[in-house]
Amino acid sequence: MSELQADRSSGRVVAGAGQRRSAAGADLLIAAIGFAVLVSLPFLFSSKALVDFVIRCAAYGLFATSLNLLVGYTGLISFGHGMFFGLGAYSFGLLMQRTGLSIPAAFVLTLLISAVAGLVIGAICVRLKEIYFAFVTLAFQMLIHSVILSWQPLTGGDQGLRGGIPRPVFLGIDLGNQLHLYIASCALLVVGLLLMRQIAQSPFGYTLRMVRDNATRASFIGINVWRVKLAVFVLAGMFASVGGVIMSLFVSGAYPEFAYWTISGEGIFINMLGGVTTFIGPMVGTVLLLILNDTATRLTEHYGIILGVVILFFALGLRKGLMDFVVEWYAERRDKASTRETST
Amino acid sequence: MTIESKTGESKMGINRRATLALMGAGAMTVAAPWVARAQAKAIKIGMPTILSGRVAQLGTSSRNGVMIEVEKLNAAGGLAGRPIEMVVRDSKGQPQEAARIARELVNTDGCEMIIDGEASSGSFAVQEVARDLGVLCVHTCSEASSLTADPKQRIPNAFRCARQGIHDSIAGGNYAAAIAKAKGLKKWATCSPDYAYGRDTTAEFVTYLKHFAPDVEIISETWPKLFQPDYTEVITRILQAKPQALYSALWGGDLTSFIDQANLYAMFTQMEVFAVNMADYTALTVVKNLPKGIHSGNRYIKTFPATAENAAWGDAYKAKYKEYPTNWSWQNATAIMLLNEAAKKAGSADGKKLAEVLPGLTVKCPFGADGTVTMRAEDHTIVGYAIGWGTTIPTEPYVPEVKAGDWKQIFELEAQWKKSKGYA
Amino acid sequence: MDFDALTGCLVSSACIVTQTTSGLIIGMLLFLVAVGLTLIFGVLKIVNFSHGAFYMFGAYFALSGYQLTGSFIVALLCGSLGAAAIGLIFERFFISRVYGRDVLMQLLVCYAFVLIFDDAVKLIWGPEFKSMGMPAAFQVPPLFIAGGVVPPFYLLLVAVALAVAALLGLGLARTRLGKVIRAAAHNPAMVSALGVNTALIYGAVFALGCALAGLAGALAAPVRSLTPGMGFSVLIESFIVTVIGGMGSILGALIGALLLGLVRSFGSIGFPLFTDGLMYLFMVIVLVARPTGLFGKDLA
Amino acid sequence: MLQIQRISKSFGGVKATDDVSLDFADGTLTAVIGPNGAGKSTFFNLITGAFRPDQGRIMLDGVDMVGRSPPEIVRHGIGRAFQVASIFPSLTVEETMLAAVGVDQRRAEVLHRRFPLPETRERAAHTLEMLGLADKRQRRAMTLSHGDQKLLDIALALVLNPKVLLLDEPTAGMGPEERWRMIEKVHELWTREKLTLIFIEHDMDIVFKIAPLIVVLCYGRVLATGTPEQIRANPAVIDAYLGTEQHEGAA
Repeated sequence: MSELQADRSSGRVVAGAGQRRSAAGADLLIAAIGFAVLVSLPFLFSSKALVDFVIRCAAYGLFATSLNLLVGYTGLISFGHGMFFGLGAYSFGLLMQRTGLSIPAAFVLTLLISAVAGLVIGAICVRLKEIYFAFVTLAFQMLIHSVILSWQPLTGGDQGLRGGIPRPVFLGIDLGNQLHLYIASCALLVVGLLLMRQIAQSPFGYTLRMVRDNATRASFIGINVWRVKLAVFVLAGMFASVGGVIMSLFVSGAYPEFAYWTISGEGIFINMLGGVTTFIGPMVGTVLLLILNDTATRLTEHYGIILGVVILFFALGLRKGLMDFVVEWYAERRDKASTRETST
Repeated sequence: MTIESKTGESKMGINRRATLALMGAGAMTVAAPWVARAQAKAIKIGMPTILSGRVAQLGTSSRNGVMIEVEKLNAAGGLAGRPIEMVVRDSKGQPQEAARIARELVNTDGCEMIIDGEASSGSFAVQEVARDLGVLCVHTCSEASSLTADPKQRIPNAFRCARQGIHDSIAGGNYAAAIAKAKGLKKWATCSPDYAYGRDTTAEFVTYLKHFAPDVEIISETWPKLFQPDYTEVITRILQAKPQALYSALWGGDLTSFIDQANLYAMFTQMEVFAVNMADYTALTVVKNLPKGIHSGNRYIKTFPATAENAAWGDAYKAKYKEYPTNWSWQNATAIMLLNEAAKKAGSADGKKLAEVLPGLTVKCPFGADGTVTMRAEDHTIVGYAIGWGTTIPTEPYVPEVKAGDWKQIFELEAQWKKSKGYA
Repeated sequence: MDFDALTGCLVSSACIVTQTTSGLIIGMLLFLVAVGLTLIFGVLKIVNFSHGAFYMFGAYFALSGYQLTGSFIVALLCGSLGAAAIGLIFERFFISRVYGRDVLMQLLVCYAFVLIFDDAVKLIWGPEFKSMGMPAAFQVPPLFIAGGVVPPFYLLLVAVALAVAALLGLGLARTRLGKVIRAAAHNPAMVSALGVNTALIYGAVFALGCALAGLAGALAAPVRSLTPGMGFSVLIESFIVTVIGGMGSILGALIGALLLGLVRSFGSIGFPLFTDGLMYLFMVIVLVARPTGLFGKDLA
Repeated sequence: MLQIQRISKSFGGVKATDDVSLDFADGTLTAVIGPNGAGKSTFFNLITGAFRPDQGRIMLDGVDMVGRSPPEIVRHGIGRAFQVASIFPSLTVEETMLAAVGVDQRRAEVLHRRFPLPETRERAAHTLEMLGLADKRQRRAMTLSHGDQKLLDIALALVLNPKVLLLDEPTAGMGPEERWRMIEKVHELWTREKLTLIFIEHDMDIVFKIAPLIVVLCYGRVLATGTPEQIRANPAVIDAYLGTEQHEGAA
């Protein structure tokens, strides 16, 4: 993982300790503003497609950002993160269809299910290193996908959960109404991002980085590496499952594709696109990928070539994600400006 | 207003430039391409379908089927006087993309109705969009019976214009039972793809085979995965069981792979084979060493029904697209014919009004068993289309004799089936 | 679950012969793809996610070669050489830029080419599936051995794969090039210090790996339908094989492929609806018991 | 009080540590010397839990450390620094310190707690000050000089307030002048922090000048222990070690 570290070292703007003290407050403020802007969008633009777009951004954004907790912060390259996306969608969908639970109850239960699944699978996976961790998570994902396909009476097999997801009104919120769903998705997104940001900035977040940088040394300052990896695996899985819940509400169903490896692949792609060294990178990547995907499928049926070329541009041209690039560029400019100031 | 030749790409030019120019300029400006544009006089019909990946043929031949009829219709003045503009998008076979595209087609592109060219899981996702948006939706590719048969699935604004597994199975069961009795085929094996369509049609076929020939026994079942490249283990397993006859719901490339590989084991000399999806030009023209005498249901065959209209339609399609139509082509073409007839009856191209007149509507159609097909009112699905079984030969006309299925019998048994499923 | 069928099969010599040979057939074709994958990983340290595309190219080039000449030998040559040529270009112009870089970057470049190659095939050969047809020489009735059925074409297939395995093993153990390749796998810096052109070695190994995948595609072309994206399921299975066998180990690829073939052929009798799941379960178990695979060395 | 009681460890039949018993009283400064392959680093690895001894006990204030994981042992108060500076390349000096203290302080990792706490910052600042890294707070660990990286490694161990600190060749890879500066710092640490300090050192001049106590390891066994005078006078040591190894530099 030497390259990720090298990229990281060159780019990030280092905040002083004093600045960081107020960081939590600043995050809260940014989150509040972000939420306000998102909520006002449908009232400013009467575009239903924009509403759909933001809901999808919320689903994929939570998923991709949670993956970055693993990939970027902890150095755990998971190829199976999509299993939690699928698990979230299926658990929530099934709970709503089969039990008479209210939406908040089903949501909490879904989080619990993902946490338990993450605990069991993570306990096995996080022992392995690097590429083998990647493969074993991929194997688990495919295993879950196979189970979804095979367990037809419960999951509906390849046809997915059909018949729509019932959405009883709770606390005056009617998720059957697209605008309500939109606001709920935005709220989940903002709260989710805020929580993940807090995790990243907490002592635990620094532990993650220590484990990524030098797991051996970390264990000799008292960090139980296995437990830290497992904890972040479970947490990331829970956030990913929230993404799945939003997606299941958006399409009003759950499909085996949600648990297929391609979802994990897209998550990694989003991270590379947006950059893994900034917290907001995956979110930027999500917006980029969705715009790219939506535009490319509108333009041509050979969108594979377009997408491929764009990926190559990022991988071989920029050699880093967009946000990494922006941050570096900004840092360089600031350095230049400061040298100019000192010289005059 | 010009008529889009293929996918409505020229229109997209403006949108593309706008979108590209605004990419990366922040969330506020990103919203701009979605700002609704003024409604043109043309009626836009959106079509999510699968244009990439292994079943790209599903989408391309569906689109061809639609376009050949749309062009005719536009030349004749359009849908209730309004020219049709098709907007076809690739869902890559992913249900969430199908749902997303369907929503976008309606919400952004201003499509007033949807022709859903998705395979079954995608069509269930599109059904939910139609339920949510209330837009007129015609499913043209999904053969999964529950889509329309199950009253929980049904909505007033969605229709299916495609053959159904249950119909095929009743006709096939009847046909196969006759041969089983004549040739004394008692031990049967099945080999179908392991997904909803494969499982359902196989179960239904077996039900009706046993209904008509009660002493038949299924001694082996194999369920290869959809798109499995290698069937060796499946073939040897079937051979182990030594059945007298084999039923398969494999289709497309999977079916041709299976045949090529089964040929190596001389499977077709050891048992009678009933492959419901064999008599489709995509498979018939591709298999190089087609064994003689495979029993198959009709998919699309220009010689059945043996009418001049059908033959002419098949030839016109081939002349235009340099290949024979597929099963999906006729289903999509029929959808346009139905919409046209409904628009004439309603005197309008408005989706709501069309949805009111479509139930029970009968339309003249080259693919009808009696020259017409009907959109059955009770469950919004077409009936009366040409359905039959015959045996294949390796050269044109591929299926020289097709024994037509009996729709009266199909209706009777279908009604019983619905009752047993709790649908009626 | 169908344990009766499985035990029934295990006591019948006809069933054992047929299922074992069918496992062998599935396994050997998979071995050809997987061995290229493992060779490339062993020497170049690249996880070639686009390897399935070369299997696809092999099949399509073989189809074109066969249609032009009618000779299956020419088709095999077209398939393997065509895949090798594309592989060489791909390695020289793109893969060579990501040596030693992040695994993610390497995967991303490969992923980009999976998309591009699939679309390219769609543009060149069309989106519909194709079938090559069995060469006349092999349109003969199957052989019966101990009550089991064995098609002659598959005998050829297994023979070719075994010959490739033997040649590779011998070549790496005995020839000078083989020794250099093994040394390069072990310590690239030292090999280049000794004055060996590593770029040449890397290019050659990548092309060889692609040629093997292409050969597998060409061998499979008469019995499998050709579609854009056909390499994907093969890729996933060969990944399972290499991971089970141990990344970088040729023997591991052979054993892994055979094991997987047998799991599939006997699994289809015992667990007909969960054959795929069985493969993944098998992989999870192996990885948990031996994190570097059966014959893998620890990377660290 | 750290008591090593008859510990042994073999690797594939080779005895890297052979029946070693040693007591380190609180507040002592001990140098561990011995030729290459004498088992010095293995000895450290056994104490810190990186390896588990085949037999024997390691008692810290009466609690057996054998069988505990490295993180647990660290929490019991045994810190260590490494021969090759082991740091977190992408974190800044300050982040490294703050995070290390954060890890130490939390019992249950409180996610919502604002970070860093004032006392955390104080401890981190104090440690950096002591090791002379205060003005390099904002530098990324990977951009530090070799010597500073070693200091950071020591600071990491120190910031956790260990009772016992193990330093594996603090002067490895340094020039003569740098070595003296480093060892002075180590000595200063010992006097100021009143901890039990054990360090491995190759440079005999340094050892004999600053270490009140010396342990000589050879082929996994304890050859001798005692004050510099006692060691100097020990014939076994002179035979086995000093005679041949005098001129060997740091490995």
